[in-house]
Amino acid sequence: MTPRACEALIKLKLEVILEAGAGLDAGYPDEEYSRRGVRLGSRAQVFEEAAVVVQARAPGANPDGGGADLAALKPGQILIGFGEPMTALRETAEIAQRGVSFFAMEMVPRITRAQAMDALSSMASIAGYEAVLIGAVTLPKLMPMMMTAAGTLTPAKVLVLGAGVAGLQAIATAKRLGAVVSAYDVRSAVREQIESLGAKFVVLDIESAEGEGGYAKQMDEAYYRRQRELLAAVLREQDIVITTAAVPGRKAPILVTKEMAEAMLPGSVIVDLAAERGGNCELTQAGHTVVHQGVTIVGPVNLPSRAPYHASQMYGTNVVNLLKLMVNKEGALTINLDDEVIRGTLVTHEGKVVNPKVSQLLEAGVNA
Amino acid sequence: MTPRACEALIKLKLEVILEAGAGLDAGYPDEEYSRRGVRLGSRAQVFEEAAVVVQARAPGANPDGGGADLAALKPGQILIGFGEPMTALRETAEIAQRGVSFFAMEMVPRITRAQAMDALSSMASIAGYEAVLIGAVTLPKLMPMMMTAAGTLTPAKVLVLGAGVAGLQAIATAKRLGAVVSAYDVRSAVREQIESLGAKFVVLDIESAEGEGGYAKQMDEAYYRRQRELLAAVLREQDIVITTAAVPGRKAPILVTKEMAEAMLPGSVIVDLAAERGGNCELTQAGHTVVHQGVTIVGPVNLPSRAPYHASQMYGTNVVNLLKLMVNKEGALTINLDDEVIRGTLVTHEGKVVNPKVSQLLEAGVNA
Amino acid sequence: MTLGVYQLLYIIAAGSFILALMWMSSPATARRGVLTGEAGMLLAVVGTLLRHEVVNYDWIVAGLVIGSAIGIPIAIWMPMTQVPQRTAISQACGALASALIGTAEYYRQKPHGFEMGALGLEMLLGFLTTTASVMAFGKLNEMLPSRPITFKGQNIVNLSLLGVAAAIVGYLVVHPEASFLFPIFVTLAAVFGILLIIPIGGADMPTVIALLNSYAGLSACSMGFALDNKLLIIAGALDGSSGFILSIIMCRAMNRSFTNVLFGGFGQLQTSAGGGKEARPVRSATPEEAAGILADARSVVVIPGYGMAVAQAQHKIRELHDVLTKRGVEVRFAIHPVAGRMPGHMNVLLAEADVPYDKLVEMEDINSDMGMTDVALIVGANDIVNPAALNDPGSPIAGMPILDAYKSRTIMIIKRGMSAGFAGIDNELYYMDKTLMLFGDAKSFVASLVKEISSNHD
Amino acid sequence: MTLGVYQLLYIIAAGSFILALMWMSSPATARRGVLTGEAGMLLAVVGTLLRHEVVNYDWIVAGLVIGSAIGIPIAIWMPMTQVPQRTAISQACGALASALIGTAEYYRQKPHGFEMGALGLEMLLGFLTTTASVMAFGKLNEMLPSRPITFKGQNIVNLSLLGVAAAIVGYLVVHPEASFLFPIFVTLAAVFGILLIIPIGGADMPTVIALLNSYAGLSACSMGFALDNKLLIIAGALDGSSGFILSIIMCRAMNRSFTNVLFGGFGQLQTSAGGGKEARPVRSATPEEAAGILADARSVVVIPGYGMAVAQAQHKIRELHDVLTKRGVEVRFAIHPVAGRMPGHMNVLLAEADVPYDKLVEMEDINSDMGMTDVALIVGANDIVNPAALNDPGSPIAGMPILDAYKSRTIMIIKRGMSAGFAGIDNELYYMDKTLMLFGDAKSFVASLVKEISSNHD
Amino acid sequence: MNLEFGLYVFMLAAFLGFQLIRKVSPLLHTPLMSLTNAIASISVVGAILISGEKDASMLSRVLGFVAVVSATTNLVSGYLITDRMLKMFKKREPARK
Amino acid sequence: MNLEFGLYVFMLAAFLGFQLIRKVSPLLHTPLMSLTNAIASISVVGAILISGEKDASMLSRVLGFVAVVSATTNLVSGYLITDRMLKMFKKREPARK
Ligand SMILES: NC(=O)c1ccc[n+]([C@@H]2O[C@H](COP(=O)([O-])OP(=O)(O)OC[C@H]3O[C@@H](n4cnc5c(N)ncnc54)[C@H](OP(=O)(O)O)[C@@H]3O)[C@@H](O)[C@H]2O)c1
Ligand SMILES: NC(=O)c1ccc[n+]([C@@H]2O[C@H](COP(=O)([O-])OP(=O)(O)OC[C@H]3O[C@@H](n4cnc5c(N)ncnc54)[C@H](OP(=O)(O)O)[C@@H]3O)[C@@H](O)[C@H]2O)c1
Ligand SMILES: NC(=O)c1ccc[n+]([C@@H]2O[C@H](COP(=O)([O-])OP(=O)(O)OC[C@H]3O[C@@H](n4cnc5c(N)ncnc54)[C@H](O)[C@@H]3O)[C@@H](O)[C@H]2O)c1
Ligand SMILES: NC(=O)c1ccc[n+]([C@@H]2O[C@H](COP(=O)([O-])OP(=O)(O)OC[C@H]3O[C@@H](n4cnc5c(N)ncnc54)[C@H](O)[C@@H]3O)[C@@H](O)[C@H]2O)c1
Repeated sequence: MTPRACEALIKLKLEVILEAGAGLDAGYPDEEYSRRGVRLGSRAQVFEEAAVVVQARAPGANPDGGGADLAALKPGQILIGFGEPMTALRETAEIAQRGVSFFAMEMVPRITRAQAMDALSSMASIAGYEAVLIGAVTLPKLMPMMMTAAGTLTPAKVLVLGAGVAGLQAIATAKRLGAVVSAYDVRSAVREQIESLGAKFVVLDIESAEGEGGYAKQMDEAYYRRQRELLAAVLREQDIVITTAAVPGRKAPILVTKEMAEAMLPGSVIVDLAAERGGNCELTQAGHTVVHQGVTIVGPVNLPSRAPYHASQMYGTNVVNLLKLMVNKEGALTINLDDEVIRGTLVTHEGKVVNPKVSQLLEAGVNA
Repeated sequence: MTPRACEALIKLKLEVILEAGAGLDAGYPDEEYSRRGVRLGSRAQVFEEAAVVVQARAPGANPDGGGADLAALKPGQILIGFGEPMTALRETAEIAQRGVSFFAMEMVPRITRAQAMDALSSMASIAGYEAVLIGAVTLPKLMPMMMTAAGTLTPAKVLVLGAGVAGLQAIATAKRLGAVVSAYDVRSAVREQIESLGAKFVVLDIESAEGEGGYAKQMDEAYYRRQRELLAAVLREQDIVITTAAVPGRKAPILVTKEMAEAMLPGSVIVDLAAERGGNCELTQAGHTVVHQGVTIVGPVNLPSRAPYHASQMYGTNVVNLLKLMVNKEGALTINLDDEVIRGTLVTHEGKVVNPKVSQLLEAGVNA
Repeated sequence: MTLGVYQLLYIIAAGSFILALMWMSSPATARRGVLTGEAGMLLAVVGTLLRHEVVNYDWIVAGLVIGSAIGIPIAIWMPMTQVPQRTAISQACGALASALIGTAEYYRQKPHGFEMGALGLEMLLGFLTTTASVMAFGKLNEMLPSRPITFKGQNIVNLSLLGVAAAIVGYLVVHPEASFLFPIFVTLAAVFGILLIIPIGGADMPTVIALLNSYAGLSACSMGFALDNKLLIIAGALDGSSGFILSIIMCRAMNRSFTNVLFGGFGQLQTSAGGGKEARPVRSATPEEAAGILADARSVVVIPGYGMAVAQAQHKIRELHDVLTKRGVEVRFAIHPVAGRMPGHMNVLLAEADVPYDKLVEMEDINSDMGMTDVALIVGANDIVNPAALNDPGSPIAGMPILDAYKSRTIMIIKRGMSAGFAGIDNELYYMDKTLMLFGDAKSFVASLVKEISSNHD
Repeated sequence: MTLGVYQLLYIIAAGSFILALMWMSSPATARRGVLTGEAGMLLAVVGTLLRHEVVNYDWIVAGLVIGSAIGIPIAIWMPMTQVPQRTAISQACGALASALIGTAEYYRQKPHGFEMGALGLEMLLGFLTTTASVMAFGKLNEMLPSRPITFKGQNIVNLSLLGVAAAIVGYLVVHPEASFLFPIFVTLAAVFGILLIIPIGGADMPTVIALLNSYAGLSACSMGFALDNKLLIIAGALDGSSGFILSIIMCRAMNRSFTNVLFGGFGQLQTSAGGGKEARPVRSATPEEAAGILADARSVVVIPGYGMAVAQAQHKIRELHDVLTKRGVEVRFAIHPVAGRMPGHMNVLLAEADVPYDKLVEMEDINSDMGMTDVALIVGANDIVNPAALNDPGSPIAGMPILDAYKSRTIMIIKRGMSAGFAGIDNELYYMDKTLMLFGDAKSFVASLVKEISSNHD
Repeated sequence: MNLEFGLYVFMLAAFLGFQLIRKVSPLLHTPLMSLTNAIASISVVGAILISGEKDASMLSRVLGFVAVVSATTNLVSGYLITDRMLKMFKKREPARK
Repeated sequence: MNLEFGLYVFMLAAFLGFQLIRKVSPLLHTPLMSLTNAIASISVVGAILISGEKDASMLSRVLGFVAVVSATTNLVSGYLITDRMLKMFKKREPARK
């Protein structure tokens, strides 16, 4: 939450308590907050006193401090944050048990009206940008073309696999740096979007796979195999490959196998944005950089934290916009379950897991 | 030396021996060389057999392995490489004593004809580019402006101090990434050049200081103080400051003092390309990243090594072009002292230090 | 080897007409051209009056006075928008004069041979142009149906009519005394004039009038041959050729085929693409028209959307910004937070095209200015300016903030057709009275705008 | 009311000359123009031979044969570089013919009044042009000193000479029998021709020749008045006016004042930025002219330099690339390794303007194509195309590889003035015959090129 | 002789008309149309000659009179309206720049 | 009558010459100069008339002969060289499109 976001909340007639020093890493000193009327306190104080607790990483998404936070939650409290409710099922169930109303930011429905709360898109934007920077820094070449007295440096070739929000941002950033950019996505509908950024769409000879709400749907293994074969040829010419392919709630598909990576140019780089979900490359190790036969595979986690200033700004705005839906003119909180956005985002409420997908998964988990 | 550069040498009827594995880090495997007719050998073998030894960092510029190399040099041998002859006086004197003809790449005269051999420019280009990447990665913000559903991200402000080759390249790269770029240089003549890249020239109210051959000349302390005062105001608004100011053969001038850095925005970044020569920022520690009161000061050394593939390509081309001046049609070596480029670059020859500036410094050193 | 006064005046008059046309072909000297043309005409009239053949002034003076009495009001009170109509009716008068003179001359002399031929051509062109001009006037004034009327065998009928008229002239050349043929000839020429215009649509009328102009000139030229008058030959020939070229140029500028106008009958209208829904009328405009509005605006807000990205029109848009700014028009860019298909989509493209950051305005800031904006130029955007987001709670985009383009004084929307945007819904904005649809690919349409503004508005 | 054969032929000949000039004014149709001109001349000669006044053919045929025998070798063996000289000497012949015909006519008829006046003008212009053309030939061939020779009171001497000659004509108009005056008149005219050229420098000679051309045309025109020959009047007048305009245009293109050429004696050149060095003439062109050449080219190589960066002309250049490419012109960019002021300077700017990478060609690759390139368009580059790097070992840039722009068929150089580049040296390229200097800021000049090509060449 | 003359003049004038208009700005199409229309009213010369003749028949005279009236109408309105149109261009001029 | 005629024709032709050349491409300056020079050799018509006359004096005849020779020289070399010049342009032409 940036000072400005807190200010916006205060304008909504809410009182804001902030854990002291929480904004420091992102470049927001405590004074900025207190100057705007934010009360500072310890983490415990925050959990103790607040009706709404806003976190970036709620217990489900925070293996380190999540447990402690979980314990500090009080019934009737509202919790807002990323919480991976579809995978961190245990934490989610526990949050429900504690009687907390948990709004998981990743569940914001992908409808037009909810774009202002869509923190996934915000974070994906930053991730796409940062991925290119990582690629550029790692690559033993320069990105742009340069014709100099010491010879001509050819421009780097960048391939983006998966042109969702992050992928598109990666395309734009790589184009900016002067690379020759191409991109591929299973949803052939994004071809126009890729071209609208001046990049080339790589045509593989397999059919499209667009699911509901803009997310790609899960495809069968034969499909992925065919895709990999065709991709291998394209990969061999690239300097940087940025993979962003994801299918919501599942492990990321493997797009680049070990063999495919080995066939790439020595010195080339793979930046795998799906690292947190198992990676699009077989060799990816989340949080680590692997060099395999001359090819560097970077598996960054929590990329938005590399641009904490802007990430906080965007996330803060998203949360404020969500809270606006729950606060009436007098600053009182209400959870209006008729609102599509509220209903979609709310995972646990009044002691129960209310999101149908999550409860399905929970039941499946109990059965298994 | 890239495989292609070696090929060019072989075309000049020279025989080429390469230390095995030398190209690996830059992405050039040994096979690439041997396929082109290059003989591979150990480092010792290279020094033993070659009439011309080409290095990136000759003993003067290589504190780690330089001593060993120095010992391996043989009288009559030609040595080509960066060797910091103006500062590494001891090594230079020793090279002279060993009867080696040493061509220091940093001494290539800045005349039009010598542009093809001007490795300083080549390396500065890469350094300027890499500096921006470092800045971008370090900065807790995104560089470009983005107007999104989660608010508008303002573009980063980048200030480049010293618009020589590296500075100009930094300007160009930062512009590419979408930053708002301004630049400052003591030589007011570069104003047009800065503007020719679409950046703003920061006008400080002090007079110009252009010396001979395009290098800035050394100014007195009063001058630098005044410069710092005026700069301080500009610095306060910047997100990234890239300093490249250098005066040849001397310690780099301090442009950003401790106080000035402290007054900068929290989260802002200084990338000091002059780190190797003492730094343009008082807080710079060469080879280290310092965080001081929220401001990150990066003091990178040997930046070109971050893009070894292209750096090798450029350096190789430069060296080949220099060697072309010394090789006649039959592949025999001659050192033609009438050639301005040869004369300028040659530091030690036939047992003596022949470069007047270096020998002056040597004498001064002996006297002191 | 000497010149009479009137001959000298004629020569000067001819020179004046040439200078008039020459000066008229550039805006800077155009008015000088008209004045010169007027002076030339005055000299021609004065010179003629001075000729010793002319002895009876009463009828002439009466004619001149009455003519002026009719002409001046027409010129002064005719609204500017009706210039083509005015020209048509004035044309009819001129051509009628020519035709009547031919008639008089025929009955006076019954000449034969070359002179009769010239006279015949004069009258043919004169009568034809008279009726054709009246028809054109009717179509332009919508007193006649302005849509093209075609029937089977039209061309054959027209051609045979013309053939018969020509044959009569041929016969008269040899037997000038066969005056019973004369009324038939006159009728044929007049009917031919009508038939010529019937198959041509109202939109082509200005071009047709230019062409009829040329005919009138040729008629005067033939008169010159018949009466042995050099001034008539020169002025007529100048007029004939320049009118002809002008009509060709106008055809090209209006994107219609000259042969179609010449032979008529192909002026079909395109039907708009309203999909399955009941088609609602929209107003569309050409690049020329849109350019005129933009060039005269004081403030323009450009609203780019996904269509700009698809068309990769960002560079052209920057050019448009440049030419308008150079004219003193204030141009700003309103960037909607979700314009395009990714966060910052417009930013990356406009930055690439080097649009200065300070020209990009956020939604909240620009919306308050929208009411004072002369033109909102929407380039390939749709959902982000759709008022349904504000007005229609049932709409899929309800609740999304929009750029209030609907508040601006004029709205121009560049898109390829009437299809919907990302949200798949129709847009009320398109049907507003102050909206002009500019149909075309964003890149090429903006390019035409730039070209038009930079070449015709400076 | 009928035409003789020769009259018809004359009319056709006159039409041919008009078409010849019309077609000649665009490169695409120029050859057709010449052929038409030749045909016209043939018709004129044949027509004349057919006239019943002409009865003695032997002298004529002999004359024609001898004339061709002299003319053909001149045309075939004269090196192309000496076209101005050739034109000068051929001019002298034509003018001499005109003068001699006048002389013969004078002695034959001793006419008075208008005819004598026309004859006098014919002879004055004829003799004057004859001697002036010979002088111009001498100066161009450097048989005479090519620098301008001026003396005090030059204008007074010239004018009084002309005045006396005119007075003699005036006297002869009234007293044609005073033939003793005739030789004096001829001498005066001839001397005047010489004096006219003396004060004009060699560099202005091409313009002077165009002007003399115009005089020769007017002489033929006067002859037409004297002999009552319409063809002579038309051809002479066409020639007179087009020659006159041509000389004005050429003056403008070569950056010199027309009045100076007309009255001579001020033949100073502006001093080029070569410092103390002797000033040299360059040819410059307007955006319209340059646009015409670019639009008609098959292949264009754009050579950007530091000036493009200073002017920030990269976006305009991409537009130029776009409009030319759309016309089917092959456009490539030749990037010199040290163009601009930093490595990759051109790359970053052209990438910003979205010029496709595959349009950028390295120096080594493009140099071999340069000889087959129609136009090398140099935009604010200087040192990197300076042939001194190859030819002059003493030059500060000796040894630097350059882009071989000098090999291309036409060279156009956009820069603001004649000032030097980074290396501070003059550039031979600017003074080549096939070079056109396009003076102006690169951004605005390229913008005018784009505008011109897109509006007038489609 | 007359025919020869006429043909020369016609040819030259026709070429000239063509050359003059060839490159006109589209802005001027309408005024130019109006101007050429006004020039076509040169037939007033013929009308005057016909009706002013000494021994003109009544037919000639009436036809001539009508011709003078209509040609004059064309002439006057043609020139005036062209002028009016161009004045409007002028008016916009000063406001610009 | 003759003078009137001459003046008309002169005026028209002079205007026409001006209009035709006004916008010529600078590439064509030299060939055009050469062509107008060749057209000036129309004086060959006068020369033929003078020297071909039935009862021409010796003086006329000689002058006429010299005039024919020089005008023909001008004519022939003028056209040929213009053509040669343009052929050099032409060579590039066919390669187009
Ligand atoms: N920014 C984001 O992060 C993001 C992400 C996902 C979705 N969205 C959604 O995308 C939409 C963005 O709105 P928008 O107004 O920018 O786009 P839009 O509503 O999709 O409308 C684009 C319009 O451009 C026209 N067009 C397409 N190609 C064109 C061309 N070549 N030339 C001219 N016109 C062309 C289309 O009409 P014709 O076919 O008739 O030409 C279309 O109506 C919003 O609904 C937003 O919610 C945004
Ligand atoms: N690339 C590098 O790394 C580097 C580094 C340092 C030095 N250099 C040197 O820089 C030079 C580069 O050659 P170059 O040909 O690119 O540049 P140049 O030789 O410096 O010539 C640039 C020309 O552009 C013209 N110009 C300047 N501003 C203009 C404007 N706004 N519009 C139109 N023209 C303009 C100038 O002429 P007017 O003033 O008459 O307009 C000037 O002659 C070489 O000598 C090279 O050695 C290169
Ligand atoms: N309607 C809205 O308001 C709204 C809001 C945000 C996003 N969206 C849209 O939703 C879509 C998805 O966004 P996201 O970034 O969250 O997606 P994501 O992170 O779920 O997936 C990233 C991309 O990977 C692709 N992908 C999946 N499997 C793949 C495979 N095997 N090979 C190649 N590519 C594969 C997907 O198609 C997707 O484009 C985007 O098109 C975006 O525009 C819409
Ligand atoms: N003629 C040639 O062929 C040629 C070749 C290469 C470079 N050059 C020129 O040489 C010049 C210097 O190049 P470089 O990059 O090696 O320079 P450098 O590395 O020596 O210095 C970098 C820059 O710092 C500036 N500087 C020095 N002290 C400063 C201070 N106190 N404050 C601010 N700025 C200060 C200098 O002016 C210079 O621009 C450039 O202009 C370049 O174009 C010319």
